[in-house]
Amino acid sequence: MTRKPATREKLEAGLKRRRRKELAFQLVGMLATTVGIVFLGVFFADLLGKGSSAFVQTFVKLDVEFTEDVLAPGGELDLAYADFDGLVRDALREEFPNVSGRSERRDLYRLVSIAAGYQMRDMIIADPGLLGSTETIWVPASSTVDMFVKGNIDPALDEALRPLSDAQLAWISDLQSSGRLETQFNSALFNNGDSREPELAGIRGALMGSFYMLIITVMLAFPVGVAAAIYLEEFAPRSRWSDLIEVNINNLAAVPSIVFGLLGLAVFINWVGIPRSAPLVGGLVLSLLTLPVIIIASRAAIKAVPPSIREAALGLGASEMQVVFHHVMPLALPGMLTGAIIGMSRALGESAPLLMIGMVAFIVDVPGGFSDPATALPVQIYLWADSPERAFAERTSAAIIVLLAFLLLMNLAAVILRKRMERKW
Amino acid sequence: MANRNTAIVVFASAVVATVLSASAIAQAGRDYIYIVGSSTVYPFATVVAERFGRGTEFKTPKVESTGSGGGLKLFCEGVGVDYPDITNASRAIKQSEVDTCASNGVAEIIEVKIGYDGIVIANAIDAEAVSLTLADIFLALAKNVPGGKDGELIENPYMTWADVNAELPEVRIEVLGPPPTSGTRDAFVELAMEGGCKTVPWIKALKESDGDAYKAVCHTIREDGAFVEAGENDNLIVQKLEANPNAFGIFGFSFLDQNTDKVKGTSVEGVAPTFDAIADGDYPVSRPLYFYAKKAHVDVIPGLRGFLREFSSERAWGDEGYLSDRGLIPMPEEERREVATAVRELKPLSAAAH
Amino acid sequence: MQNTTLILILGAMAVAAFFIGRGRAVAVVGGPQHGTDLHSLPGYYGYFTAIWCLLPALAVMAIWAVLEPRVIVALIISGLSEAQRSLSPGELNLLVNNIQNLAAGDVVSGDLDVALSEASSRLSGYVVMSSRLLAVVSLVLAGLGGTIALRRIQPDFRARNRVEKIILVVLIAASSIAVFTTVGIVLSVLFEAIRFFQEVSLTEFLFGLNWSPQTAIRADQVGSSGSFGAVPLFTGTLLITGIAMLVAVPVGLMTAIYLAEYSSNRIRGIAKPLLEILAGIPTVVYGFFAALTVAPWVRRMGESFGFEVASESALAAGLVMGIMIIPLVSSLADDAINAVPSAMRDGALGLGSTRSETMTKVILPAALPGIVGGILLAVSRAIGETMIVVMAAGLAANLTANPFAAVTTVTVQIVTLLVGDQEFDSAKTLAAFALGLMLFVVTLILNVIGLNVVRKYREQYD
Amino acid sequence: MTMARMTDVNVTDDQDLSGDENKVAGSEVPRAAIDLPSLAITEQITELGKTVGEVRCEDPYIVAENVDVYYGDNHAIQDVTLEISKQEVIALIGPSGCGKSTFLRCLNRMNDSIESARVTGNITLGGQDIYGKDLDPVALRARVGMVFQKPNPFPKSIYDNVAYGPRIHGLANDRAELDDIVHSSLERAGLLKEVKDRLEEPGTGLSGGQQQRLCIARTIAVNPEVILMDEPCSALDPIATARIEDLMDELSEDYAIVIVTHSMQQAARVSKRVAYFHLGLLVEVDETDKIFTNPQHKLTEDYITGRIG
Repeated sequence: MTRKPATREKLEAGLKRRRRKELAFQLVGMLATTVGIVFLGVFFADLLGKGSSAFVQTFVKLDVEFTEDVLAPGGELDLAYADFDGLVRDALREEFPNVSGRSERRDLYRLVSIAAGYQMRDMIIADPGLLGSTETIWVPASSTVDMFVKGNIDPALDEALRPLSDAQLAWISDLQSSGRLETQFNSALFNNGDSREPELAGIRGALMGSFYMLIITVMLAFPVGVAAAIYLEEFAPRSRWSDLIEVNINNLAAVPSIVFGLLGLAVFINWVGIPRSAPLVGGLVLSLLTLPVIIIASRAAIKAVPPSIREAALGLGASEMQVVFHHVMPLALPGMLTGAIIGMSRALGESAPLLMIGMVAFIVDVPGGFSDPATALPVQIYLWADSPERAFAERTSAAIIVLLAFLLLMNLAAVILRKRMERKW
Repeated sequence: MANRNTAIVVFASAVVATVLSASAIAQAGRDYIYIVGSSTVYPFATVVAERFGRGTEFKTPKVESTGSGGGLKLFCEGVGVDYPDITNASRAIKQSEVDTCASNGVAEIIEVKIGYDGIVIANAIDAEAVSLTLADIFLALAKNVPGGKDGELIENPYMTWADVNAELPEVRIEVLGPPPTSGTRDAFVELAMEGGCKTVPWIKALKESDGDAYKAVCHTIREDGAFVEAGENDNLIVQKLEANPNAFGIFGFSFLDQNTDKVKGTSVEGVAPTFDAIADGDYPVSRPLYFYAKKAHVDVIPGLRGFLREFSSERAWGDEGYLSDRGLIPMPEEERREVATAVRELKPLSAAAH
Repeated sequence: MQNTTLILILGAMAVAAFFIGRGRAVAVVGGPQHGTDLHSLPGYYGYFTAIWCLLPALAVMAIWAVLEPRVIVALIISGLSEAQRSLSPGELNLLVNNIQNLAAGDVVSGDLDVALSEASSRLSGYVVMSSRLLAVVSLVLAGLGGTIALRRIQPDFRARNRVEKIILVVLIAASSIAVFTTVGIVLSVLFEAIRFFQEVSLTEFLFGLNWSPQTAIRADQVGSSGSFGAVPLFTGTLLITGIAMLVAVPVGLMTAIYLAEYSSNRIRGIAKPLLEILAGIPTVVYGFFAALTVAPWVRRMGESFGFEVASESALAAGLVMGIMIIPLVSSLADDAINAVPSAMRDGALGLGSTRSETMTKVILPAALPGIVGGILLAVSRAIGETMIVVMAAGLAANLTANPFAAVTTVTVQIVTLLVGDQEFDSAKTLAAFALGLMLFVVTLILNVIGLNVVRKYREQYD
Repeated sequence: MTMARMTDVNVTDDQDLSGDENKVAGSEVPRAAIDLPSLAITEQITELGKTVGEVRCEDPYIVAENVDVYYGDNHAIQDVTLEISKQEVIALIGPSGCGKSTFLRCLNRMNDSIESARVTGNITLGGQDIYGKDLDPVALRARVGMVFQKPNPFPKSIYDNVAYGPRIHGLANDRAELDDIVHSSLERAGLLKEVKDRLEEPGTGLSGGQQQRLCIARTIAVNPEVILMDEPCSALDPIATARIEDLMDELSEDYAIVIVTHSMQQAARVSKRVAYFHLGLLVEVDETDKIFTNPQHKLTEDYITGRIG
């Protein structure tokens, strides 16, 4: 009791300063948390701003006459030599009868994508009866027109500096005023493989490539990872070998992914002899990459199962294997699945190792199997980011949006699973 | 029972996966054309590949962008499905490469010259326009430059463009250019650097007396940071120039053509890099583009003959062809006809040609 | 017969074997009422039979899948004319490819000659024969295996132990894959690295101050000097990693503290998954963002303050990388903070500490080993990060500590050296493997230290 | 007797319950919130409703009036009124989950750190409202120290453990003064003799009983007015427990001590008064002797004789 009055005084004296410090500390914490979230917001806003316009594409309405003179000059339709582009040119001349002169006409033809010719061809293949008839169809405009309509080309710029001539601008506004030019949903983006024509380019090929790789990854990494986790957590004796495995797994989880690419190049391509660019190689590399993630998550899930359950089962005379497969596995499964999903989402976004194994290539055909040449979605992003055509910039962002959408869905699934799993014992 | 089933499913899927991968390896036939090579030719080759794939029953060729040097290296490793059928190059094949090819059994190579490409030096659209001479370029970028007296070489001391030539602006020399694996670098060194190098009389004399020393002087680019090897990602260079108005970039004309509103070409020896100036040969830094095909693969790899024909057709590389839209500068009509005929006949490169 | 069909049939056989085996086990002891006479549950006898039915057949299929193409190609070649057989291996390979394409019904090039179509029909014949043979062999094996297993079923046969033994072997095999992966990584970079060190001395590589790997790729090309001193790469990597850590550690740590100590459950429930998204964004996307948005911004900011900023400054790459690593640091710090028993916190609060005093004076010191371990893991992640630096950092190997200058990193050099020029014999490409080995060793050391620190610390409170 | 007490306690309506809008009267407790063991007992509680015995004391220092605590929807403490004087040891007893620890933690606002916890009612310390807006819980906790169930020395040296409180509160002007505080606190906690040669060794290296005395030393180093003890001996062996109990006896001369305990023997040994909690209700408060010899309430009697618990 001797020191009491002094204590109170001293205590009160320091309080104000301490409260200020407390507040400052809390503010710094709040700020730090906000930094990350604000960055995320800026990032998504930037991305959506850049990429959302790629989900629509400018189309031009043409009255195309499937004349026999153009398509079948010899009297018989030969798909390989029929001049479908000629149909489009005729239709455009029909629309603008006043355009004369070779270079002016060339300018006119450039308003419409070369995809228009392919479209005609597909129509004729689907219905040969069209020959001789006239159809009104929407065909994609060329990427420069598309860029202009989306406001990415400044009409005030000097004519020599912009990709569209004054005459082309006039035609575009004519088409717009007669309702023959409008933007529609860009289905090509989802239906096509890669292309050098931005209006034809799509992410289907890359998505399928990613899909095949993920299938291999799921089928290899998940069962192997779960099996390894069960062994290490439930059966492994404390030995050098299990210590070695343990250290290895933890280390592999943090080995740079590009090193796995070197592994893929040396082992799967140069030694086993699997062709370059095949989803098979990519899938194998990604499996090895995700394996430690799945093992670690699965082990955590197994660890979370309380020992009392094991003891109860063992006490009833179950074998260790029965304990694991009857009690531990079912309880740990949601955790294992969460780990698998997180591993998969990491694999889906991975690109560095794929650079090493020849997946950076121009591949138009949508891959149909595990050994067809393919790219992956992140690699496609890397490639498009490098394309000279302006219209690829927005498509790069659009591809990123699609990729992120998949990743967010996977993360969401993981979060939901984890929520359901968070059972307290 | 449910838990037992999960275990079974887990193991069954592992088994199925193994078998699937195994059977995938078994299917070894290659039914598509495999192209590697120059990143400068890549945009043209991919367009042709795509049109070819869409217009015929064949699969679209697979095109990897590996750089001219890397491409030729892969190309020359041998004959067979594991090796590329075609390599693109932004320079002619060298005798040493022909020899490597031959020693690996790649005997008959079809050379196809497809057109010209100007190598432009460009900076951001709103940066100051400058006009360079070849000598300026050499002095700004060479590792060693002539010193005060004849025969003396000093380490490149020039830090700003004004140090090189008083008429140029006083900004730090910063040039983003391709690495040596790229044909663009080869061509730039040969045409621009050597061109400027030759303007120094004693170096020119050196060419006769000591060819190697001459090359070492003229072809070596400085390594002190003024020349930034920016990889082969030309599009990123354009974007970096846009962000940095003091920097210059070295890349193919097609990239300038696609980005006229972002970057502008620098005049070299008073000639601006335009389509016509390059086609006429007025612009000093332009080089032919090529691709090389293995004769042994023709008629064995599905579609290869057709692809060669497509590439050498008028609708592709003609004056009005779709490649000119992409910035490829066509050869004169006569030369085109000549090359096209040679391609049709699959005339291999004669050893004496180079 | 298609492989998938075969697998389905084998699967069906395995299921049948299971039921037969189980039934037989029950029958052996004279009905279900005598089930207790069996050593194991009847189901285990079923599993035992099924495994014996399936495993040998699948093993044969796997071996078949590896050998079949080779054997068929050899057969095809032996059936070719003398002239064709004397072709060079490459041409022969092309010819076989053409025959395969023809047989597969794909489009072929060139005119169909008789010999070719004859060879292709022979090929188709072989393929059909091979798959029939495989079907017969594997089905017979399946039947045989099942029968043998069935015959062994006796009341005292320890089926459960047998089945469990097999499962255990499978589990051990699965867990060994991690070791083989490490061995594979080491082997795949080691040999090339050793070849590199035969050309360039280890001391020059480790201590040389000049990195300019652009040796001439042909005899008649003048490259650059071709020096392989990796110090500028290490310093460049460290510079970018350092910047990333300067961003990630304070922000990540304070975020973890705020979320653990101050925020309400609701805010934590929202902020944590949001921040985890940052960790899930693919690095190629970060690279795109760093190169096109952050780098120009850094440049503008720097120049408005009068600094000279390279267009691919270390700062831009480092900043973005730091943001990427924030969630990693914050979740590891969160783990470490949560591992400190709440009694510590109560004790400090009970003495009248403010929350910040509790945190800085009691909990953080206690959690420090865990946090340090987490930061080491984050450092190793930053060192190995590739796409961000490939897209946003330069290739200029400057030996500098200036964050506004362009530097290059180990991973950038690996990509540049390997993408674009894949031959395997110049010092230039071999250097990539030497760098890969360095990267592996350095991250290995960091990980081992980091993991040990984390683990040791965990055990303290467990 | 019971009726008289009830009227005595019934002062709620006149009290100034600042910020106390959600107050739920004892009789309106949602049934579902309480897990009652049997209907018979429920009826007894509702019938009696209010605390029996003597909740008031002479010279009260801590006054809790009509305190309710909620954890989310769970009504953990219902309408508890209790006075504690400055120089007494009061023991809070009752079966697990009865709310005695919760009530204890209200007295130095340790419940603040539990997000879902909500405290209503009025608690004053020396006349000052401890839930008042102008009161800093930090200052409060310096005045009302706390010793926890499990010994929880910080992972620091013995010296730093004891010096921690004086340091953060700035109680010592210099090192000598700090040394003085540390020594006298260890001495009062009866630990100085055992540890004076190893003050720089970690506090976590001591035995359980020593650790708990270290925690007590740490608490008294701040020189509090009240010490709250939450089952301080439950993790200790009988010998260590005896030492702590002796210590409490000494300390009770200077400090008010509120102790939560499961051990009725301990309560009988150390306390002057005992408060019996049951299901969030304060059932009975009285002199220790009286409670253990002649409990008024049926529930108290059941507990003491071992029928509940």
